[in-house]
This record gives sequence, C-alpha cells and structure tokens, in this order.
Amino acid sequence: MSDTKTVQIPLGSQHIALLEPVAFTFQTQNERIIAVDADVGFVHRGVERACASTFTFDQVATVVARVCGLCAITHSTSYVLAVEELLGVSMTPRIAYLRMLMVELDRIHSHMLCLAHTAENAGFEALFMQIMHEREIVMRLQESITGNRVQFDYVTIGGVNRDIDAMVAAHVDSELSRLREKIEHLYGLFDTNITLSRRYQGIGVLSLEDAMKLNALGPIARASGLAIDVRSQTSTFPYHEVGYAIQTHTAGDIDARNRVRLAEIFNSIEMSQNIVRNIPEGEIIQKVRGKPNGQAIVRIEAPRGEIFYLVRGSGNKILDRVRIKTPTFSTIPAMIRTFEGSMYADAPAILASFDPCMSCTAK
Amino acid sequence: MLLANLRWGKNVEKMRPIIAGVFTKSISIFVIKECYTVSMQTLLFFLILSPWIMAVGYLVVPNRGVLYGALALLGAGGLALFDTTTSWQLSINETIVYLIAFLDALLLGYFVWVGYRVRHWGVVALAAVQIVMFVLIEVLLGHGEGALLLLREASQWMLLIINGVGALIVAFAVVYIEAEAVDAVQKRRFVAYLLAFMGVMNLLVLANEVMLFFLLFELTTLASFVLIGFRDEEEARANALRALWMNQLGGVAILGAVLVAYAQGASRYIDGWVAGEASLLVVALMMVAALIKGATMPFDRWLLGAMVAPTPVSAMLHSATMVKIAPFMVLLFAPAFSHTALGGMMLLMLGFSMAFASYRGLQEATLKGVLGYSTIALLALMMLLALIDTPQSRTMALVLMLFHAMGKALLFLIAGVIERTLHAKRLDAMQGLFSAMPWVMLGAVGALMSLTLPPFGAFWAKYSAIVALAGRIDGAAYMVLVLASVIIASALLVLLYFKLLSLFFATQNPTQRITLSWGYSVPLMFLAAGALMASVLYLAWGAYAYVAWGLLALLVVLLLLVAWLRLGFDRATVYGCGERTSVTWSQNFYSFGVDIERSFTWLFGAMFVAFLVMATLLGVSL
Amino acid sequence: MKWFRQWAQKSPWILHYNAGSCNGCDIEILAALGPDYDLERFGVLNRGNPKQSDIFLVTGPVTYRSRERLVELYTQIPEPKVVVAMGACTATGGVFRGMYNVEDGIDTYIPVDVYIPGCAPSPQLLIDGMAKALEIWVQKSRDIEKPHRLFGGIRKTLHYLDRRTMAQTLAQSKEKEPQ
Amino acid sequence: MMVWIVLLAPLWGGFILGAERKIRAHMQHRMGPPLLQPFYDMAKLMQKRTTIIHSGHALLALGYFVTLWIAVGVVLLDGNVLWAIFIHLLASVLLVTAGFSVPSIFSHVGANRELLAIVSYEPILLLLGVAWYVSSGSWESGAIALGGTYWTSMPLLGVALLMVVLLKTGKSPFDMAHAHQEIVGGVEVEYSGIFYEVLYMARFLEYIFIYAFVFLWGGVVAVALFFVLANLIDNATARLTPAQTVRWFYALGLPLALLNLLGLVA
Repeated sequence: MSDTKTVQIPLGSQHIALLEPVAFTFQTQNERIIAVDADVGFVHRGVERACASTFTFDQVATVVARVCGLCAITHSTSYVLAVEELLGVSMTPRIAYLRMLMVELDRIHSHMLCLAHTAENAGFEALFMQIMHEREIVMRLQESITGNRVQFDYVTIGGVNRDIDAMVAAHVDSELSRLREKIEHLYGLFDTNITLSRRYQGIGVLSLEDAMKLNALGPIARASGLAIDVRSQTSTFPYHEVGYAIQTHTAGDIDARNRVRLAEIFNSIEMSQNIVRNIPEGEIIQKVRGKPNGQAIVRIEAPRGEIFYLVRGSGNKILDRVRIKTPTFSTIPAMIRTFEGSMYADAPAILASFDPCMSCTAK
Repeated sequence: MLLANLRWGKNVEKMRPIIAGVFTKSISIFVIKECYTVSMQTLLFFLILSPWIMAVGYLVVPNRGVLYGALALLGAGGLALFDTTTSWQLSINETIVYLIAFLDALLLGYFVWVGYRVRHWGVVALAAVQIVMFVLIEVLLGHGEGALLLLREASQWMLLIINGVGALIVAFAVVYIEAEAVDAVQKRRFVAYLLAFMGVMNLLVLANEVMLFFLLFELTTLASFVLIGFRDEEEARANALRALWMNQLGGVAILGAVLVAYAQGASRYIDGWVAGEASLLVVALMMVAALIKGATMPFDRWLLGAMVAPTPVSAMLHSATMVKIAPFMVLLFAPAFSHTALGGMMLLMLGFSMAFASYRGLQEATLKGVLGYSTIALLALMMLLALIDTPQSRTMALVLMLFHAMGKALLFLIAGVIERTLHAKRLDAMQGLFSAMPWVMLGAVGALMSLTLPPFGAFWAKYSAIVALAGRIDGAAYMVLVLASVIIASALLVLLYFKLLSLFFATQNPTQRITLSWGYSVPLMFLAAGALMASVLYLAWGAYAYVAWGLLALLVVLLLLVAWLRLGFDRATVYGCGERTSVTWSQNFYSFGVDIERSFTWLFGAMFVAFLVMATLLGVSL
Repeated sequence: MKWFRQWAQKSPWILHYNAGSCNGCDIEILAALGPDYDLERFGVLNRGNPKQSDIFLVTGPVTYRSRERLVELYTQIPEPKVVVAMGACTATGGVFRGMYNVEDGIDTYIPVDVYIPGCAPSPQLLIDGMAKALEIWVQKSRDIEKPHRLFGGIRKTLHYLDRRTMAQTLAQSKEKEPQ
Repeated sequence: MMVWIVLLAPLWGGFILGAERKIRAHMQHRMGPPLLQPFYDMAKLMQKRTTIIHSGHALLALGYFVTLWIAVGVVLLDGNVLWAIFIHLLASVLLVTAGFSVPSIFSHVGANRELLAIVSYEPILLLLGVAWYVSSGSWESGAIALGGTYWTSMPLLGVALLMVVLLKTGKSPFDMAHAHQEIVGGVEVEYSGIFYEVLYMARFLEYIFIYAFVFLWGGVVAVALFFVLANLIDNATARLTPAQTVRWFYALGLPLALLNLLGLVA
C-alpha cells in the first residue's frame, strides 16, 4: 500500500440509495473509506421561521408535521403537547392512549421501512419486498384509524381528530397479531441467512464510547449498549401501563441496530395491542381556550430517538419561537465516525441502518 | 462441426517460416537485399562484430545519422537470418580457447577489484570462489573436439529479438540520454554500453563451448552492473551490486556444472551435454543459473532493483537481452530435463513464481515496478513453456519471447517518454495522459492487450501453456497445481495490466497536448507496427484464423471509427449525482497482507533449497 | 412499426429526486415499488440514473439549495422525457409556500407534465399519475427531435448534430407527412 | 439449429431475462412485468435520444457486444471452449476499457469491480475447460457434449460453475460489478439510448454464454436446475461486497474446482 492518494466517491445529493438529498463525499483508498465529508442542508425550508411568523399557533401543528413525513405524528404530538402545557390543558386518558397508539404504530412502520431500506441497500431485494409487503399492514391500520396513510394530521390541540370504535380496535388487534407472526419469521431470517450476516455483522460498528461521546440517540445508541429512551425517562405518556420495555444490544453494528429495531417493533406491537384492548372511555377532544404564553419544553421518543420541542409564546396568535431539535441531527457525527474505516460497498447499508432523516435535520 | 475443421496443432509448425518469409521478403526488397543475399557466415559475423564496431565508432564519432543507419542494418540482419533454415557451426580452435581463458581470468579479476573497491565482500568471495573453480577447470579439463559456435533454431529467434528490438531501443536511448544530467562522454558511453551488450548477447546465443558461454554469461552480468549503476547514486550503486552478486551465483552454478561434468567424464560442449553426456545434476545446475538470470521468485530482487537505471536500460534488460537468456537456456537443456522429477519440481516453482509475481505487482505504485513484476511472471511462463518441451510449446516459448520483447519494449519506452515529458514515474502522477498524448497511450493500451488478450501475440502462449499442461496432467497430480497457478496468474495479469488504464484516462480537465520528437516516436511506431504486424501474420495461418481475423478486424474498425468518425451524437457530461464536484483519482491496490507475503518468500526459498537438495541427491546416486 | 412504437411506452424508467420534500411522498414511492402496488408490472424500474430514465419523478417544493441539482438532473435526462410532480408542495409549494428558502413548486424551474395531488398522494394516485405520464410520453416521443441513425447524419453535419439542424429536419419531415 | 441459436442469441437471451424477471416477481409475491418486458425496454431505448461522452466510449460498448456474440458463437458452434473463454475475456476487457475511458467515478469503480470479477470467475471456467479436456480428450464443445453429461464426474465443478453463473448473470450474492445501490450500474452508468441498449442486449448474450457452459456440463436438466437455483439463491441472499466475493471464489469455488480436477486426474 505504497500509495497515499485517494479517490473521491460522491454519494448524493441524488443517488439511488438515498431517499433524500444529502451529499456525502467519501475519500477512499481501495474502496475503503478514510474520510467523510457530509453536506446535509439541501432540505432546509425554513419551517421554524415560518412557524413563528406566518402561521398562527393552531395551524402550526399541521406545518410541523411536514417537517418529516416519517415521524410526522411525533412532531405534531410534541408541538401540541407543548402548546397544551402553555394553555394549561392536560390529556384525558383516552386522548393519551390514542396519541400513544399512533406514535407506536408510526414507530413500527418507520422501523420496518428502515429495515427494508437497509436490506435493499445491502442488495437483498427480496427481503425489501417482503418487509414492504408486511409494512402495508401497518399502513392500512393507520389509514383505518386516521383516514390517511402518511400525513394524517391526527393530533390537534386539545385532543385527536378521529375516534376509534370497537370494530376498528378489534381489527387493529388481530392485524397486529398477524404482523407479529410475520416479524418473528423475519427475526429468524436475520439469524440464519449467511450472506445477510456477512453484510450486517461487524459492519459499521459504533462503540459505546463513541456513542456516548458523539451524542448518538435512539435505536442507534441502544444498539451500542447505551440505554437511553425518553419513554422511560418522562411520564408524558403512561408507557408503564402498557408494557413498555427498553431494548438494547451491545454489538453496535448494523445487525445490532436491526435487532434493536425488530425488538422495538415487537414491543410496540405489544403496547399497541394493550392500548386497543384497554383503551379508557371518554371524549377525544377537549375545549381549549386562550393563547399560549410562556415557554414549554417537550421531549418525545420518535422512531429515530429523542425529539425536542421548545415553544415560546407571548399571548399572541403567532408564536415567538418554535425550536425543533431532531434525533438525526444529533446522530450525524456518530454516522460519520462509523463510515470511517468501512468499505464503500457497505456505505449505503450503513447509511440506511442509521435511518437518517434529513428533512428532520434541515427542517 | 464448423470450427472443428481447423485444428490447432496442424499449422503451428508451418507458421515460423511463413512469418519469417513474409517479413523478410517484404522488407528485404527495399532495405537489405544485399544483406540477404550474402552468405550465412558473413551475416553471422556481421551480427556478432558490428555492435562492437558500432560501440567503438559511436564513442569516437558520435554521429546520430550514421548510428541510425547502422542500427537499421543490424535489425535487418537479424530479420534476414531468421529466414534461413540451414544449420551452421564453427569448430573449436586452439587460439580461441586460450583467448577465452584469458578473458575469463580478466573478468573474474575485475569482479574481485570491483568488490574490493566498494568493500562488498560478498562479491569478492563469490569472485574468489569462481576463480578457484575456474583454475581447477582450466587445469583439469581438456578441450576435446566440438563446435565453438552453433546456430540453433532458438538462436535465430534470439538474434531476431536482440537485433530487431534491441536496435530500436538503442535508437530510442540515443535521444533519451540527451536529457540526462551527465557530460557528453558519459552519454556516448551509455549508448556504447548498450551496443556492446547487444554484441555480447549475439555471441551468447550462438555459444556452444561452455567456458565461452560462462564468459558471455558473466559479461552480461558485468554489462547489467555497469548500466544499472549508470546513474551514480546511492540506490543505483546498491542495486547494481545486488544484481552483480546474484548473477555471480549463476556463474558459480555454471562452473559447478562444468566441474561435475568433468567428474562424470563429460565434454565441455553444451550440445554434448544435452545429448546425454551429462548427468541430471549438471543440467540442474545450469537450470539454477537460468532461474537466477530469469529472476524467478527467490531471486526477483535484482531485476526490480534494475528499475533505478535509465529507462532504455530497463527496456533492454527486460525485453531484448539479459533476462531472455533464462528461457533460452531452459530451451537448450529442456530435452535432458523435462521429464524428470526435478523438471516437475521446477515446473511447480515456475508456476508459483508466475502467480506470485503477478499478484505482487498489484501493489506497485510505479509504472516500471508494475512492468517489472509482469516481466517476472511472463519470464516464468516462457521458461515453463520451454521446460514442457513439446514441439508446440517450444515454438510457443519462442513466440512469447518475441511478442513479450516487443510489447515490453514498447511499454518501457513509453514509460521513458512519460518520464522525460512529464517527469512522472509514479502512477498517480500519470492522470489524464490519454488527452495529453492519445497516440502514445493508444500504443500502450495496444501493448497491454498484446500481452494478454486474443487475438494478439502473447495470448497464444498463455493458451498453449494451458493446452500443453493439460496434455501432461494425466497421472501427474502436481500438474494440477502448476496449471492452477498459471491460470490464476493469467487472470491476475489481466487485473494488473488493465487497472493501469484507470489513471491514463482519468481527468476532468483536458490537459495540453504533448508532441513528441521523431527520435522518440519513430522507435515507438516501429515497435507497435512490428507487434501488430507479427500478430497479424501469426494469425493468418493459425487455428480458428477467421475468428481471430474477425476480432482483429473489429478492433481495427473500432479504432478507426474512434479516430476519424466523430460520432454524430450529442455530447453529454458525466453523471455526478447531480453535483459538479471535483474528483481526485487514484487506482486500487490489492494485497492480502505483509505476513502472507513473507511466508510466500519463505516458501520460494524452501522450494529452491529443496530443488538443490534433490538435484544433489539424484546427482550423487547417478 | 406501430407495434414497436407502442412497445416503447411499456417501459418507463423513473428517476426520483427529492427536492426538499418531507419524505412522505418518497416513502409512498417506495411503497408503490413494493409488492402490494408493484409498479414494476408496468415496466417501471427505478434506475437512479438520469441518462437511462424517462420519467422524472420529483417530490418537494424545491429548496434554494436543491434547484441547481434539479435542473442539472433534468437536463441530463435524454428526450423524450416526462416530468411528474408528486404531491401538493411539488406543485405549488404547498404548506411550505412562501417560506424563505423555498421556491414554490418545481414548475418555476422545469416544465411539468403531470401533477399528482395529495399530501401525501397514495400509491394508487401515483400509479394513476404514471399512466397519465405514459400517455404524454408517447405524445412527446412522436414530436421529439429524432436522433439520427447511427452513421446516417454524420456526413451532413460533419462532426456532430446541432440542435438547429435537427429542428430543421424535423420541420421538413412534418411538412411532408400530412396530419 | 445451433446456427439459429447463435444468430438470434439476443432474442433467446431476452426471453430468458423476461422469464427470470417474471419468476423473481412471483417469488416476491408480485405480479411482475410482462414476459416481453426486455424487448419493450429495447424498443424504448431505441426511441430515446442518445447522448454520448465521447465516441470511443460509445464504440467500445459496440465492440463488447460484438465480441461477446463471437464468443457465444464459438462455444455454441462447436468451437474450442478455451477460445470461447478467452474471447469472452477480450469482450470483458473492452467493457473495462470503456468504463475507464470516461472521467466518471462510478464508471471507474464499476470497471475496477469488473476486473475483480474476471479474476474471480475466470480461473474456474478455465479449470472447467481443462477438466472437460481430461474427461473427453478434446477442447471442442461438440466433442465435450458428445461425451455425455458430467454430473457424476464433476459434481464439485458444478457447484463452482453455479457460483460463476450467479456472478455472470448479475445475481446476488455475487453481483458486485453492477451493484445498483452503490455505484448506479457501474460501467453502464454513462450510457444512454441506443448504446445503453447495446449493453442491455449484451446482458442477454452473457446469459446465453454462461448457460451454454451449464448445458455442456449437464444438459438441459442442468440448465433448468441452475436457472431455478440461481433465482432462488438470488432471492434468498444479500449482495456481498467485492472483497467478500473474491474471497468466496478463492476460498470456496477455486478449491472445489481444483479438488474435482485432482480427483479426475489421480
């Protein structure tokens, strides 16, 4: 290896392995990445500014949902919770359960999309197809509960927009059971498929020290053995009532991240089933009066990790400040660290396993 | 049964005279009519003597025009001789014998002095050993009756290679050395050395008396020592000394062979040895000399060290002269060696050496380094073909020698051009060369293709090596290993050659066009044309000729289209993910770790020792 | 050769570019490529390479930074090509309209042939839009400046075809065949 | 009949590819494209406007296609199998040269991987040829076919051949040269319109070429079996990285081939 010169391989802003515009430039030697340059600002639209200038506070929930289509529900829920805090409203149990149900269903479909996309980027088309096929179960459930597949604008200030009746609840219950069987089959595949383990195990390792030092969040941190989860740290939602359990892994590679996601899918299925079985009776919307005044902070565990909302109002219709900190933003340094030393051929799979959400990051 | 009608083996033997005939008959009309009609003996003496005369002449009168004319004559002489089929020999003569002995003594004394001057005691010790053996031989061994010089089939091929390719290299070197930072006398001396080297080689391929052979063998060692050390730098001196002592080992082996032959009552004539006078041990010792000269794997370092010399020297060593002695020697001795257990052992060594050299070249970062390892690999293939010793494989070894000489010379000269025009030696400095000098680089691509791919020259050797080895595979399981290493090596060579291309084309901004002077471009053109013509002529009568012709026609048509018909389509920019980023280029290197390489080196050393031990045991038991 | 021309519309290859979307549309494209909606049964392949694509499927309201890439990719797709704007914000800027870093819909930069409404459009809508895009693609391929045959046009234009000559050729051929 | 197969080789290859896409779709619970989809794609590509980087790049694709066709002809028309393999090598190298001849990074990476692919599969194919020669005493494919099938005498070489089939037909786990998710098709990336069509059809020829070897090895049954197996494996595996692929070929495929050859010789 007597040569020190490197090849630059760009990945993005438009690339087939990417869903979103983000430009990486890899410095490689023999396809081994030695340095990474990331440019994540392509999706910046100015949502925060618009939330504090153009839109009134009751419209903002719809706008912040468009920060990211994958975790739209967590964005709007966080915002709504913050505003409700400022307005002095607290959730009734039924509203809390319904919101929690949607957050967990969203987590399931987001994790499944990540698994599918990782498989596709590792060149396993059939697995992609299989997971996408099973993901449709969740998508249909979401449609049956909220009326839309992706951007469902379900949460509103004071409550939620649609109720579920007993028939839908039973349907959700049975479909989730069906989904669990399919995912169990999938879990076996990750164990037995030899090529999959070659592409996943020991690839893209993020050590525990790096995870701590570089502020990794969510499933990525938990896959490295860092047990952080907002769901266990806050009591915004009554997670302890529905069977929440933190899922961690120690290896820190792609495989560990996949397994943490799979375990969380199981946990979310269990929680969702508990929710629809034991859902309390009550109204789905509360009367809300007044305008937000003061400052509120809300943290929620989105599929990718902790999402953080700061809302500040001074009694006007238009808010003073909406600050959004998203999990991918924190995870990017860890992602870059993980790329270094990997093969370029593994880069798309590593990238997908981090499940980055650039439109969250750039807002 | 469309293609089966034309079989492979039928036409091989017909080819050589046909090639030679077409070559000479077309060229001789214009250039060498006189030369062609003179007697064979005159022609031979002309070939042997004229390089020396030219060398002295150029030292005295450095006129480039005269030199070019003389070189043309020399090349034409090599071609003309190629056509003849009669055998020729020169009987031994008392005076010459004493002259040879005197020169031998002089040379060995010089080696001692060289070793003493630089305090390199290895060289001194080896020279001392040689002197002792030499004295023993001169005292003990009688002269007997035999041929001093002998024109064999292989000699004809070698004379063609030495004089045809060598003349072009010298013509290139005259211009190349002009830009070197040395005084005028040194420049003249450089050209004279190269010419003298050719003279030594011309005589060596004819030698039949073994002490003459030894003298010439050591003279090539001396010539390479002088030429490698021409740039009087620390590294150059060290590498020159390494080349010296390694090749001296070969000399010791030859003298050892003579002594053993004396002990067993054999004469001092090579044709006698091959005919069965000498025991296996003698032949094995000669093979050791060949392995060292051919830079086979444990001895590869001297050839790679030779890279510090000016590029024409590398070209000369790699293509036309020095290392070609090795397959030539194997060709001489193969009939007495091929079907023995030692022969099998040597096949294995050569196969492994070929595979490892082509693998090792994958890590080289200089163009000359890559070419050096590829030479080692192809030399092993030549020796392997020669050693298999079927009529077809012997021919193929010679064919490979010819095509390798032309292709390698072309590549080395191109490396020299790059060195002179761009001052680049490392591969990463050679980006975008294609836009700078398209024709030269097209020649380089052609040369690379000619060394591996159908329908060009060297491919036939690769092909027939596989065929010949498959023919001997039955009942000899180790042959599977030899075969496998040849096959793997040929795949690795494709990788080695064509990964070079990645940089030649790679540039985002077209660089400025570089025009070459005639002194550079004419030898290149001759070599390229020669390689192409020889390929074409070779094809015309080969098996599956029409398939090959079709391929060749296709390639030519494509090249013509590229060159002249700028296709009527809109030009587009390359895809860069929607971005316009600047890109740096490099090329890939492949390695599986230093540890494994070191263990391979040990393996080769162990194999060589085993070879020696086996040879001794067999020799003793006889 | 009518059947041959008809064959061509059965093979639309798409190039997907996210020009600042919220991912909602993009994951619906993935879903549509999945087995339940199976875009490939119409011959759709996601090539990811503008040079081999026919349908430019854009999502997002075009942010300030992605517009150059958008135009670059558009120009790299060889004609005939169809641009499909997927989602409300791609058509008009949608909810992002007027934000300081947003250019309010891709038709400010490139001509759009099909607008698929919705936020996010469901896969069914996407398939519907694809069908519409194919009709337009056929229409465009009739009107396109034809590439010359492999070696046909070379002598005429010496080195390579310029667009003016091609336009002239096209105009002449249109005069000849009465429509 | 063989002449017709050779002359219409792209046609048959297209059918095979179409059938394969259909089968793969069914394995993934999809409907999949129609059987004639490859031909639809061809028709489409012919009507696209073609842009090229430079004429050499475009023409090398043509050279690749024609040379590959010649290789198919040699192996099917009773030619020498070694010749066929080497002509195929020439074709591949033309493609590699094309890949290197444009200043596009994905094309370069793809060409490099193409070279690695050659290093991986070529020894196995050549050893297969040698094994046939040892068994049947001839290098001509006609004589090899007359020698019957080689199921029993070369089972391990059959496994190695299956690996080569996977690599040559661009199937995971060994589809490194075209790895769409990483390098957008590798050497194909800069081609468009009619020249991309040439490469697209060349892929059909690759199918015919490698399945001709399978046919020689084990007759029609083997072709059917390998076809099904290749698709099953493709559906059940992820794509390995280039380094891993080379390692698998040298640690598994090549030893298998050598062992089998040793068994034949000893």
